[in-house]
Amino acid sequence: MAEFIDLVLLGMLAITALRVIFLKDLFAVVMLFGIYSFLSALIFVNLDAVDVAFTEASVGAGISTVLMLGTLALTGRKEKTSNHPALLPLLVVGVTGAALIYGSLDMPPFGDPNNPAHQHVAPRYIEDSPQEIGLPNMVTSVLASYRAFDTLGETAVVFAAAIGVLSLLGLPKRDRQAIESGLKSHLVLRVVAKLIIPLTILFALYVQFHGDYGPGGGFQAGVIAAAAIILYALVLGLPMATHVVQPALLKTLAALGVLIYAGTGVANFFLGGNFLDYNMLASDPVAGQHIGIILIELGVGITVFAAMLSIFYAFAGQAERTNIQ
Amino acid sequence: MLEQHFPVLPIVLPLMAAPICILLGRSQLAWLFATLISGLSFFISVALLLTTLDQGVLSYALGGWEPPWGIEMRIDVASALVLCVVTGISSLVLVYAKESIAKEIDRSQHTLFYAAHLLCLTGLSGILSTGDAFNLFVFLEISSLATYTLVSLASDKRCLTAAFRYLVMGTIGATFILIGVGMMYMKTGTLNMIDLAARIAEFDGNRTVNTGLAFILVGVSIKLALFPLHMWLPPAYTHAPSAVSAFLASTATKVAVYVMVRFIFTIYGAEYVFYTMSMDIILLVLAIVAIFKCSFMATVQSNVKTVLAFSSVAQIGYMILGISLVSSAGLMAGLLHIFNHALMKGALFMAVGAVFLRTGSVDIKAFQGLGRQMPLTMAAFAIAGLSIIGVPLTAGFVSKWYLVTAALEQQHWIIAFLVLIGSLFAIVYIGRILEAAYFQKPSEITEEKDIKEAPLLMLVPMWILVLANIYFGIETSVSVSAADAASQWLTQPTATMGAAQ
Amino acid sequence: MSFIVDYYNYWIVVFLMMAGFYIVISANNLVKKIVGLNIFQTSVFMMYISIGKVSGGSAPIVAEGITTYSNPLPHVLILTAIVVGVATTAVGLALVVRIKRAYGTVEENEFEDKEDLI
Amino acid sequence: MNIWSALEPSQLINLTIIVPLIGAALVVVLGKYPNLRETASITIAVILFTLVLSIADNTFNQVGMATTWVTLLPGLEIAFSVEPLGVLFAIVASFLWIITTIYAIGYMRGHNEENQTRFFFCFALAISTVMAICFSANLLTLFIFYELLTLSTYPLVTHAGTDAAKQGGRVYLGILLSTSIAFLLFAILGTWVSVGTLDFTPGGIFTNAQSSSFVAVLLVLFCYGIGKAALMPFHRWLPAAMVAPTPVSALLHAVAVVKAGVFTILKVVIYIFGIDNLTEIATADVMLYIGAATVLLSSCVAMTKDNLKARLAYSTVSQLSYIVVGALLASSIAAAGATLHIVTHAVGKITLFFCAGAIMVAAHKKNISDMVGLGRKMPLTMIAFAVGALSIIGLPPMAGTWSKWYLVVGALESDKLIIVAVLTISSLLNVAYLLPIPIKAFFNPTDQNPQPWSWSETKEAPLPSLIAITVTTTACFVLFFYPQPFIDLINLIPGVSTTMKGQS
Repeated sequence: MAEFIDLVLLGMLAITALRVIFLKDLFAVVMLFGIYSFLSALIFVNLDAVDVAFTEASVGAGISTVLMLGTLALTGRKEKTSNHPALLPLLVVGVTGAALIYGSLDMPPFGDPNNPAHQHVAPRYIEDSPQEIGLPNMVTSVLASYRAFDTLGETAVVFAAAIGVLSLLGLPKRDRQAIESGLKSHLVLRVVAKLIIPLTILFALYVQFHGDYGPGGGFQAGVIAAAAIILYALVLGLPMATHVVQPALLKTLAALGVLIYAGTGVANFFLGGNFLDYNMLASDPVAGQHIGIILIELGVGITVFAAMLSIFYAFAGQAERTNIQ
Repeated sequence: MLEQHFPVLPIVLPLMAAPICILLGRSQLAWLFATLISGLSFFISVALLLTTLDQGVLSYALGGWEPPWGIEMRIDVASALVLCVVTGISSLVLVYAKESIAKEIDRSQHTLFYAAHLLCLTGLSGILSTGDAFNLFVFLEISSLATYTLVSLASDKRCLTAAFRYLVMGTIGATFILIGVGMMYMKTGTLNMIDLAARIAEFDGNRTVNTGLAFILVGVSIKLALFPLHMWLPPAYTHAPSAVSAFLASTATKVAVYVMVRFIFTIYGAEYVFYTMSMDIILLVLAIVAIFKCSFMATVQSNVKTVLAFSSVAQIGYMILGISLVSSAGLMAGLLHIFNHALMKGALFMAVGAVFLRTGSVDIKAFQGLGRQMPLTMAAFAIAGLSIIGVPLTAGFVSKWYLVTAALEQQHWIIAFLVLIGSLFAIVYIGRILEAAYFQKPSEITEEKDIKEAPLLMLVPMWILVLANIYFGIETSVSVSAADAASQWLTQPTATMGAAQ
Repeated sequence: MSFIVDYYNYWIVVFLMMAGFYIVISANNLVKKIVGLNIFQTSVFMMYISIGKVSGGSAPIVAEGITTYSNPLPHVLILTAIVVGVATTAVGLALVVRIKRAYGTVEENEFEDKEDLI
Repeated sequence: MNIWSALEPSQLINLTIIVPLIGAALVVVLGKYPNLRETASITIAVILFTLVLSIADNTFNQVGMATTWVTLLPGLEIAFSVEPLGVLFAIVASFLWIITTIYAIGYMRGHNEENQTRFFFCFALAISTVMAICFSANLLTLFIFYELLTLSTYPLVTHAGTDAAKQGGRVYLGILLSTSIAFLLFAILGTWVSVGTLDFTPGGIFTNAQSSSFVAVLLVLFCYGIGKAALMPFHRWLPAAMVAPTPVSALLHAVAVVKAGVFTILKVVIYIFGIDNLTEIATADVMLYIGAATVLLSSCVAMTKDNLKARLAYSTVSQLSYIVVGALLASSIAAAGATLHIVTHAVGKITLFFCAGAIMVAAHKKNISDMVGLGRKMPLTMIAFAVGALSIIGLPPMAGTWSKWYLVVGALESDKLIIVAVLTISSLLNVAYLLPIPIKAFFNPTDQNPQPWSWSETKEAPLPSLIAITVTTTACFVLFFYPQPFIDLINLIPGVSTTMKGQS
């Protein structure tokens, strides 16, 4: 059954991808990409990767699509027909694809429990992590402890992206005179938004702190919290949003998040452990792991929230500026 | 007490310094802080190099989880050597940057510049230190994202298209690496490099493993701008702010070369890559073509930064050539050239940046008559340029000597000859600029203005690099023995490498 | 037949990857390039998650009565990779916005015609 | 004669290299005071000459001298040691440096040249590198200073800063650097990889371990790699460098550059290949005939040139190949002739260039056709020119006689009658392109056509120039009657002798 669902979803993905190639209307392209993202999130669920699905849905279908739409608002939604022949790209793609198919011929069978990937390294995560780390969600254990350095890197990437976008687009000025948002006049929207936003933030907090037990964690929480503010900005206008969460504060928050994460790692130096070795944070190693994971997830959450929101602000500020002109 | 944590400090220090720079908020403070942190990283790297020369390899288990379950920092002589180059150049560039970006980057973005620079340094240090294939990808992306930002900070609008092209190519390259790492993972179940090496050795002619290698090599080739995947590099280096060009040209592609060395020699094993897959022939041909094509391109450009950018692609050809010679001597020559080329290109780009600061142009016309107006800057350019050409008593000569010797030892007479012929192009493209500077009357760009010598903060780092060019051209024992030790270490049988913990 | 059952997943994923890759290198519009890049990367993520699947397994969260779990390691890797992807997308799109402002167009051939990129 | 006997003999080598550098520094420091600057130049030149004489004295007394600076690469050092061939070249170069400096003072001031400080600075640098070349103990050291010589003379060639000067400089630098990097460095690396040493060793360093075809290829690479020896077809830089001021031409052609080239060839043949082994190398004959062809061809080209300096340049190309031919004849006596030709050609050619420069300064004439009747206005100069020409041709009682004599005897000894013929024909060609100049200057009536200058303005060259000319002209005579010190020195070179084999 799972294989059948998988096949159907993959088929739908293929159709979506093909449509994207041939469509000239960029708005539709972006929408299709959002669909693509959602479909792949479904596949991730089907393949037992719930955390990944959660992230893909919030990031791919959420943030990425919003940013793309924001860009389209500034650059126009029609793609001009290209006039240079697509032969070379086809050739490159053909060769690359052929190489991949060739490579797939010796791949371990899909889903076989005897695959090398399931025999080496991973068994320890599955068998020992609940005892070593004390968390039921193995993905969180691996993410936040065994491979916490990757996650630190990931936080740094988000921070780097925020710096990049800020340097390119700049943050909107807070004290700009408020402009009426087109959506503000829609009563239904306004009411629904006001209802949803507190719930969303609550949900974000739940995801943040429940990530140890179920799917979720700092990254997803940060994105969801940012989404709440983004929704607020969309409905009530950017100036209102920047009154609530100030851009300058976001910069500080993004920096602080990284520092919390790295600081947690460095603190272990002075307790006699290696970088990011949480065992030393409490007398009991498992408790230490727990404290460490909560701290670093907090760092991730703060940075992601601040970075995502400031990236959105930057894009929205551009759109605003264009509107004024 | 901190000594045991040295392997991770060159990553963690700049990583923490980057947000602090943002929090500091003031350009001057951020500059001072970033420079200090970078300098500190440099000293730690030197300490690491000395330790590894002594002990061989340093392993550091992050989170206290022993590899392969946790991520391992694994520093051997090769990584420590390149780490020294990267942190050293970074420190000098930061000193240099203060005056340089004052002109080229908007004031409000100075702290962002320092933060991005430190993040780039974080990424590069991470790539060099890590012993985990996926972790390498993460750090690669940190450095890349920071790099796109740095390139796009320039005031010339062409930097935007250059950065975009760089971003697309860079992401394709990174994704290829990701595909390759995935293929390795599915066959071995591990991501730790040493563990991978031991497990890959069991496969012989496995199609998935072969394809994984191919994707990794192509991906890394994009990152290191191997001909014909180099087209992103000249625009990026040309239009980036001068301090960024100086930093990237002497570090970013070098680190990518290091990644290639790491994958070929540590993970897959030279035997597998070169004998089973015959990659040496492909690399060799591409390297030779790169040397000739891009050296030639360098001779016909009028923008001096473009000249240097094409020259960089050609010089990368020399490094790859050394690797593709399939010998310890060849690898050593490649690694040595990583080191020496960083010294030359850093100094050259710094000199060009100083010229831009004073004349507002980097066209060859702006250089006319500068020999008299900016004597110290042009003298620095001249000496570093002679080093690129490979004139004796400069670092460039030493590289070339070892490269040709390595080729001759393998009986590759024609290749050795081609390497020497290739360096003749350098005479032309460096010679043109020097002739303009010393034997031509000032052009309309420089004529009217009262052009002064570059400020001290730019001259000092520039001349440190120039003197290093001469020092390492005469007193070669340090650089050569380090490169030699690195190549010995990398070319030893994989089994012993894993044993030496 | 078992051959196909073993590999169909990878092959379709390869097709998706190449579709994305094709968009990246052939598209003229910079926004579409970024979309292509995302499709390319998302497909690679699917390859990783496919590696982690164990037939009959369930999500790697400890639960009563479940003995077979899918491999959590690829999930962790892809979580990181997704974040890297969105970060790249954000910077890329910001560049597109700036390019539009500087050149007045986001069609690659149009600004290539205007001035040489080098 | 040894006034530096108080010093450790090996220190003398360091001093010969460092003293000109000090001179260069002094020139820069005193740049604002031309008189002091020139005094410094001459003083340093004289000191250097005495140093070289001390080294020569030590060499005659069989005192070994060697010094090592740094280890550049494992097993390869920047090292110096003294051997007779180097001493001979050092004597010539350091002596002529004094004379050239004196001459240059007159010329540069007479011409009101700009950038005189840079000129004298580079001049001193060049002589420093020449000293290093003379005493190099291995090929790498020689190569390094060979390259530095090219670089330090480049600003001299482009001195004028005109487009023609820049073009000339480009050709100069282009050919010299290209050949040295592409061929010479390649040959050195090949030697290093296959033999494992680059030290100059009497009798050569190649053993039976190297295949003969490999050694043959190396010989070709060396001959062409040493572009300063101007073997055709890589001779173009020499005429191109004629745009330089005349003292530079004199320095390039007689003292430093070209002589460094042929010196290197001799050194490689004697100490890397070994004269006796040359007969076994297949390409030695090929290169020999290329040398012979260069001798004849460039003489023919010289005849077509009306510009005096261009004619002299091609004459130099031709004369250099005498030395190459002598080196490759595989005969000890020919090698002696080649070595002696370094000396005799130096004094002869420098005289000719000095005269050309004097004519330029005093009468502003470049072309030979304009010099008709000039002998009456500038008698001393033209007499000196005639003496120099006779010496180049090789007629007694001039110095050139001896070197040609030994070359011909050497050719006979190795049964290469073609070479004997070439040398003879070449001498006749020399007569044809050199002698008409003084003859027309003295015996033809003054050209009555209207000229852009007036004859009444023309007078003899400035005094410093005349002094220099007189000295070198005298040397042409003296070396005919008293060549013994040089011949003694040559006989000290291992494998080289002025006596026939079998004679004692």
